[in-house]
Amino acid sequence: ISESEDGAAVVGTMELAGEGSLLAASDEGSSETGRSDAGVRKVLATPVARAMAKEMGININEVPGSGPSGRVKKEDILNFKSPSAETSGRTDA
Amino acid sequence: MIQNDLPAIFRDFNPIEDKMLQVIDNEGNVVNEKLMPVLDDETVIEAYKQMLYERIADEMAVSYQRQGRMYTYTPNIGQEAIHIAAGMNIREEDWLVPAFREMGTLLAKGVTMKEMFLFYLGNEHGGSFKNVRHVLPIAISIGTQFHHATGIGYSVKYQKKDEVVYTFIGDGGTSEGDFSEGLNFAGVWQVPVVFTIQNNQYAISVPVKLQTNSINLAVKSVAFGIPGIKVDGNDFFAMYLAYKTASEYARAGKGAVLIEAFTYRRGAHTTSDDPSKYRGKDEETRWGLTDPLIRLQRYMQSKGIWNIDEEKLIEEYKSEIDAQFVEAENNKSYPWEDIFGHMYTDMPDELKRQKMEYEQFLSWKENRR
Amino acid sequence: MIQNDLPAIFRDFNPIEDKMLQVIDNEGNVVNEKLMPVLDDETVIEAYKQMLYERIADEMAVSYQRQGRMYTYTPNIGQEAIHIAAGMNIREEDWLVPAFREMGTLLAKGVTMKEMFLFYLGNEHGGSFKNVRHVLPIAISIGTQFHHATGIGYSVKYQKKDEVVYTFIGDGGTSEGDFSEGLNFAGVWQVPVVFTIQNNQYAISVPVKLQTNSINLAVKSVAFGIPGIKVDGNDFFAMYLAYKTASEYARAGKGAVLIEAFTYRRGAHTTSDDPSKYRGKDEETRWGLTDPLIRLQRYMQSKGIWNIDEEKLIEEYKSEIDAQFVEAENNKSYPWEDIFGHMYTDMPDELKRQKMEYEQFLSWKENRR
Amino acid sequence: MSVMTMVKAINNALDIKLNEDKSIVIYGEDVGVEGGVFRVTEGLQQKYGVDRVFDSPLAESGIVGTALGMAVSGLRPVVELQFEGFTFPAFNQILSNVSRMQNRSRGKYAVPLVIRFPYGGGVNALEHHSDSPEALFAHIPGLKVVIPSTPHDAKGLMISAIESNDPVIFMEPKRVYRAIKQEVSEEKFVLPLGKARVVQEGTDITVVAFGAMIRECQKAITMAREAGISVELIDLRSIYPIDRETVGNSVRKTGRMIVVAEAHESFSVGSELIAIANEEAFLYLEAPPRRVMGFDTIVPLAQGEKYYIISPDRIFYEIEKSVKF
Amino acid sequence: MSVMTMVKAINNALDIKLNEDKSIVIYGEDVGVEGGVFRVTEGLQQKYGVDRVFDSPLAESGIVGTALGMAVSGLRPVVELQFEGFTFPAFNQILSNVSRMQNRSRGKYAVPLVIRFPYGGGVNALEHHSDSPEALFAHIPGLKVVIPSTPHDAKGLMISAIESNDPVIFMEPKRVYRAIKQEVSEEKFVLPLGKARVVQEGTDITVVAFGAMIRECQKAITMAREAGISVELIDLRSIYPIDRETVGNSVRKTGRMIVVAEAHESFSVGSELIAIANEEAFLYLEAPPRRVMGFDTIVPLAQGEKYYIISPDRIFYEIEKSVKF
Ligand SMILES: Cc1ncc(C[n+]2csc(CCOP(=O)(O)OP(=O)(O)O)c2C)c(N)n1
Ligand SMILES: Cc1ncc(C[n+]2csc(CCOP(=O)(O)OP(=O)(O)O)c2C)c(N)n1
Ligand SMILES: [Mg+2]
Ligand SMILES: [Mg+2]
Ligand SMILES: [Mg+2]
Repeated sequence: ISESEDGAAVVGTMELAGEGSLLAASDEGSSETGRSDAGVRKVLATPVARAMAKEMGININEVPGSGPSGRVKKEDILNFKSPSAETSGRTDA
Repeated sequence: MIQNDLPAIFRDFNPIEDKMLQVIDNEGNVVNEKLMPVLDDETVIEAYKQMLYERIADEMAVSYQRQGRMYTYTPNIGQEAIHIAAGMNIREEDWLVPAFREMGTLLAKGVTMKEMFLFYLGNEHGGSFKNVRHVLPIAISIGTQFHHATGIGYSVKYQKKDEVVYTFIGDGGTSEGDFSEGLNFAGVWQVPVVFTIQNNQYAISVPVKLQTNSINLAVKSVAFGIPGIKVDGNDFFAMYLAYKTASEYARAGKGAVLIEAFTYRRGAHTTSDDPSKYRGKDEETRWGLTDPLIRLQRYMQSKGIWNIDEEKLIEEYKSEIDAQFVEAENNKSYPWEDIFGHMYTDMPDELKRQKMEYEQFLSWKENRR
Repeated sequence: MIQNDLPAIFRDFNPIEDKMLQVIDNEGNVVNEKLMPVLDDETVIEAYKQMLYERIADEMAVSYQRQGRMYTYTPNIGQEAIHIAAGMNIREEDWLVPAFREMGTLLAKGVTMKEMFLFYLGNEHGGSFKNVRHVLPIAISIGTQFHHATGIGYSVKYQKKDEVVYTFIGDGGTSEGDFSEGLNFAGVWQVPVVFTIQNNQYAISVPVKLQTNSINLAVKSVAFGIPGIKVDGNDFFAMYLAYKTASEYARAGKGAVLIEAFTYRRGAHTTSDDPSKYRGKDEETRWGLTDPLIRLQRYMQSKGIWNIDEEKLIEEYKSEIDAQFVEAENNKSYPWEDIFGHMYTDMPDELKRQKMEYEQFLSWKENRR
Repeated sequence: MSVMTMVKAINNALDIKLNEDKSIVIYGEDVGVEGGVFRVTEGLQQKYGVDRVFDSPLAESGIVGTALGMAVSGLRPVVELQFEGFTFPAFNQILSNVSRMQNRSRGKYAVPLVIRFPYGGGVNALEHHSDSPEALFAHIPGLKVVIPSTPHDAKGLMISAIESNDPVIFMEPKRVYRAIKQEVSEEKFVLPLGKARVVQEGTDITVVAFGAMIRECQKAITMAREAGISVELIDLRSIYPIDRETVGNSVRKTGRMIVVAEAHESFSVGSELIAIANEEAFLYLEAPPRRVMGFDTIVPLAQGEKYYIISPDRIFYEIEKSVKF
Repeated sequence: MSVMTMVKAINNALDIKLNEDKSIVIYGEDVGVEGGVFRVTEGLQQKYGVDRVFDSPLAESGIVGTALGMAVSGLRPVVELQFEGFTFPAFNQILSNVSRMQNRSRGKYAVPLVIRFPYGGGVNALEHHSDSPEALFAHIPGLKVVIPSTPHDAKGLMISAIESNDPVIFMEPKRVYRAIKQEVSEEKFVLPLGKARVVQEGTDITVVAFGAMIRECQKAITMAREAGISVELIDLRSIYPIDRETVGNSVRKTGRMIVVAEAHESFSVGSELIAIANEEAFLYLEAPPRRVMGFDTIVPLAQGEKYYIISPDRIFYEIEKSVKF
């Protein structure tokens, strides 16, 4: 059923390090590596706004947000008239 | 307070004086004739056979595990006299609330080796003991079973049933709070429970002297106002007498009893344990001389009732046990739904949802192939 | 196992025989001359004064509570001999690990009534006992303190310090698993801990006989291999002798001791309890005759050392205690930041965030006005 | 009908069940002669005798562990633990055995056991007497966790809990015990376990709460109404199984949710409800669902508790923040 | 540097600290002569003597309760509980005292105590030997809860835990104990408590995990890469305090999150992380954050465990579902 091992695990079977189970060493700890989190530049929108935009075929990136920090809210989608959305003319609407 | 009409053995073998009840010695000689329980020869032979069966089953289980055919197993070797003496006293309607090292008593209650094997093969159906009456599953969280036994004792008493509850614990287990609490409740409630400490000298690697500073383990009964007695656990007759006396006491409505069965775990703690790390060969050899099977065999031989073709019997047992193992091993059915099916008596919506989502995953997996 | 060179009182008052150590009787007569501790008159008078102080403080606390000036309070009335006898033996470097009903011993360690009042006024700073050495906060979760005391005992022993640990529990508390576990660890580790059971006959409404079936509570020591003794808890001299003997035993490195102080909770369990629900007036009257203050007073009178103007003393105590209460009552400062400030030695970001968000709410609230 | 406090309503439920089913026994610390420190079992020992209603030794692990033994052997125990803070000596019995016996025995041993205890803050108590540990129990599979908020609910839920063949953790908001009264039928009635109650319908935001917080929420809702905000209030009633359907429906309607509870917010019922709102109503969310809960601190003693405990204005503040988001 | 399993790495951390600080003592069941049932304390009693490394009686409440006593009186105990399933007899001591002594004593008694134990499934064990109770500890204010996933992390985090003046619950994924090896410095080094590690950067979805699940996630990530999905993997390392900054940054970037953990999903670390994702990254969410976790069932014995345990393909399935949402 399994390999045994050199411990005295009271119960169960323990997986033993085999081929390919050698992890790369880490140099963390000796010098702490600070992380930068640049590159977060996405449109801010509530999930419901995202959902409605998708539903209505609106590119949410084109919608001006009226909420704090320019977030796109449900109302913004409802009030948005996008040329692309009009021409695409959804048939299932 | 304990009532005054205690059976004589509790007075004669008062644990406060660190006495131990013994009937036969290591050579099988009767050392306490007047305590010899009245048993006909067939019964004695039957007892030996049951002890032998447990021993063989144990050895085979260990070897299945070594062959990689079974997961970790907990052998009983050396403690059979306790299990079978209890087993011969416990009646169908009596309750067994096991710890995890009293296979012989489980077998006496009707549990099969197939079920035991199934359990150690990782299938809950083996450990449910569903097919026998009044047996609880084994208790892995040490000590907790003492309360269950006491509670069942209360039920029995409340419902005025003629039932006795048997429960077990190890020497290590006596350190757990639930051990003391359980005995204390049993003392106050005067319930029909026979508590056994199997003092096999070790809790995994830890010897009794690191477990407690008390003169013995039976004496702990004093703290809870119930009678206690220390018994040679490798002496079948002493154990039989202790169980007979204790169960009569309990059935008479006098309350609970604590038995310390002084024994030795001859095998490893489990199949993944190596005792040579923490104890010497000479110690093992010394205790080997007290082996309960050898002692009973010698007794029967000296009494001239030893009529067993042991070799043949062992072969019989072996093939019967192996057949059970193979059956268990071949039981490959473990439907995935089973893991959801026993959590509640009626499955709550949350579980139904989780089950359904898992089913969706399974069919996605199926479709990917 | 317990060592053989036990002090005589442990042999002479063996709890197995249900004996109880007593030095003076209810009339203050010495009934056991050779056990009378050698104390000069001033010390005896001082002991009485401390007991009186505790009594007065208690009564005042109850009345503040009745006046609605303080929350639920736990009176000590009737148990002062125990607390002051312990207090007179405990040294600055000794540890006190309290339960919740040993105010006199806390006072002896240097805790002030102002702190006690602050605590019962709902301020943690009163209950931290920050200003005295080697006193733990009171233990509300019953029984848990036994382990803390044993652990401190291990520390003391490991660090080879000349310190003794004192800890307390009630009769009800003896049913908790931690009571037994704690004594068991203390037995194995042989730590310098003096365990006291204040057997005041009740756990709230539950009488001792529903708590355990043992012949007394001191006898529970047998289960853990430590010496035990049952002592008249309303007899200051008996308690003093017990503590002196026990602490010397512990300091000599011989291990722990269990003392059952047999007493009576003369007051209610707490100010919200009404004992008339569960016990009779005659019982209360009967026990009233054993009151530790009256007994010590009688002893002093018969010995001719009673030189106290009690009325005056009581007035003195009252105004001193009242001043402390008023101080505590006027302490209105409880900065909201305080509830975050003591959870960790360095506050984690999660708590900083919660604190900041709460601050935002507070300023919103402020602005709304 | 008769006017009852929650204490009386639970007492009445216990009385009805004791009377109707001889297999029911009640025990715990001080529940006998004393009738419980909150008087929930008052009069029951006198009426049903010491074999059926009795004081146990002071040991919670023992109380629960023995009750499990009784439950697997024909009785239906209802045990009292004196305060939520003293449930933890019994935690091992609850987690390792009570919740698991049914599964371990593959259905051979059901565990018809009710563990009831007062919980929660707001009563100027000592440490361990003001906590709300529901999340700890709710995380343990095999248990049902129930919390009533009114006398009526307490009665109906208690009767259901006793009749359930599964173990039920029944948490009673001590702050509500005598604080409100209600006309409650003296007849037997049951309320289903696992079903929340919509206390009040609304359209702008969903507030989910339970126990003593329901009343605080109602006060906050009055403030919200004055500010023109329509609130839907859900009383969870069951913590496990949790009624994700009712919560999901409501949040899909309102697009907003706050959870109001006394417990420490981290790893709490609040966390769970936010997960559920995401799973059930993600595409309807107009503001982040939020927890209005206790801090990750020990509940302070009386003088500090006012900062810890959730006040109606703090609930209103969060409602407004969510709606204005 | 030397190649170490996690067992060896923790042993090495304990050795370094025992050697450097006489106030450290180690005890528990079988940790002395035996060196622990998993051999984590192997050789330490021989090296440091029975006063510093020793076997205790078999009583978890006692182990933890006495350790608290030691911790407030000058020692720094590191105690072992044998398996996660046997931490519960000690739950009352942990919740009622260990986590609270610092606050109760207003800082007079800090509790420099490490409680370490193996946890988690995947080793074909008996009941109580496969559980993941981290949420239960994380909900208790006053504790720190740490879980390493690699030998290197185990060593650095263990040294930090021992040096912390606050009590630390140190959970060791037993499945990983000997399953992987890593070059680990033999010198002393520390890793900060409360900080997660970004194991791998990615842009499409954030996967948060810890302990033994990190390896399973890495396997799933390989599958995802083949499907053209870029995954960011976060190893939480600390369950409490939880690193909401790292999680928030990541989810703001990816807009998606799943949590992978072995524990029962209800009222879990998964629930908490979803709450955090909502609080920190609500306006960036493109799919509902989801839990890929254990069911609300007892972890099955070996034959059934394969259904319970989270497999890489189940993780991949959920990654794909989220990305396609
Ligand atoms: C509460 C609890 N703690 C720890 C364990 C792990 N464990 C399993 S068996 C064992 C030793 C038991 O010793 P003893 O009680 O003497 O019984 P024996 O194994 O000798 O029969 C330990 C520590 C457990 N099962 N339960
Ligand atoms: C673990 C725990 N359970 C229950 C309680 C509630 N409680 C407070 S005092 C008390 C009775 C204690 O009785 P006893 O030990 O005899 O001490 P006494 O009050 O008589 O001094 C109870 C049950 C508690 N504080 N802790
Ligand atoms: Mg043993
Ligand atoms: Mg008492
Ligand atoms: Mg939780």
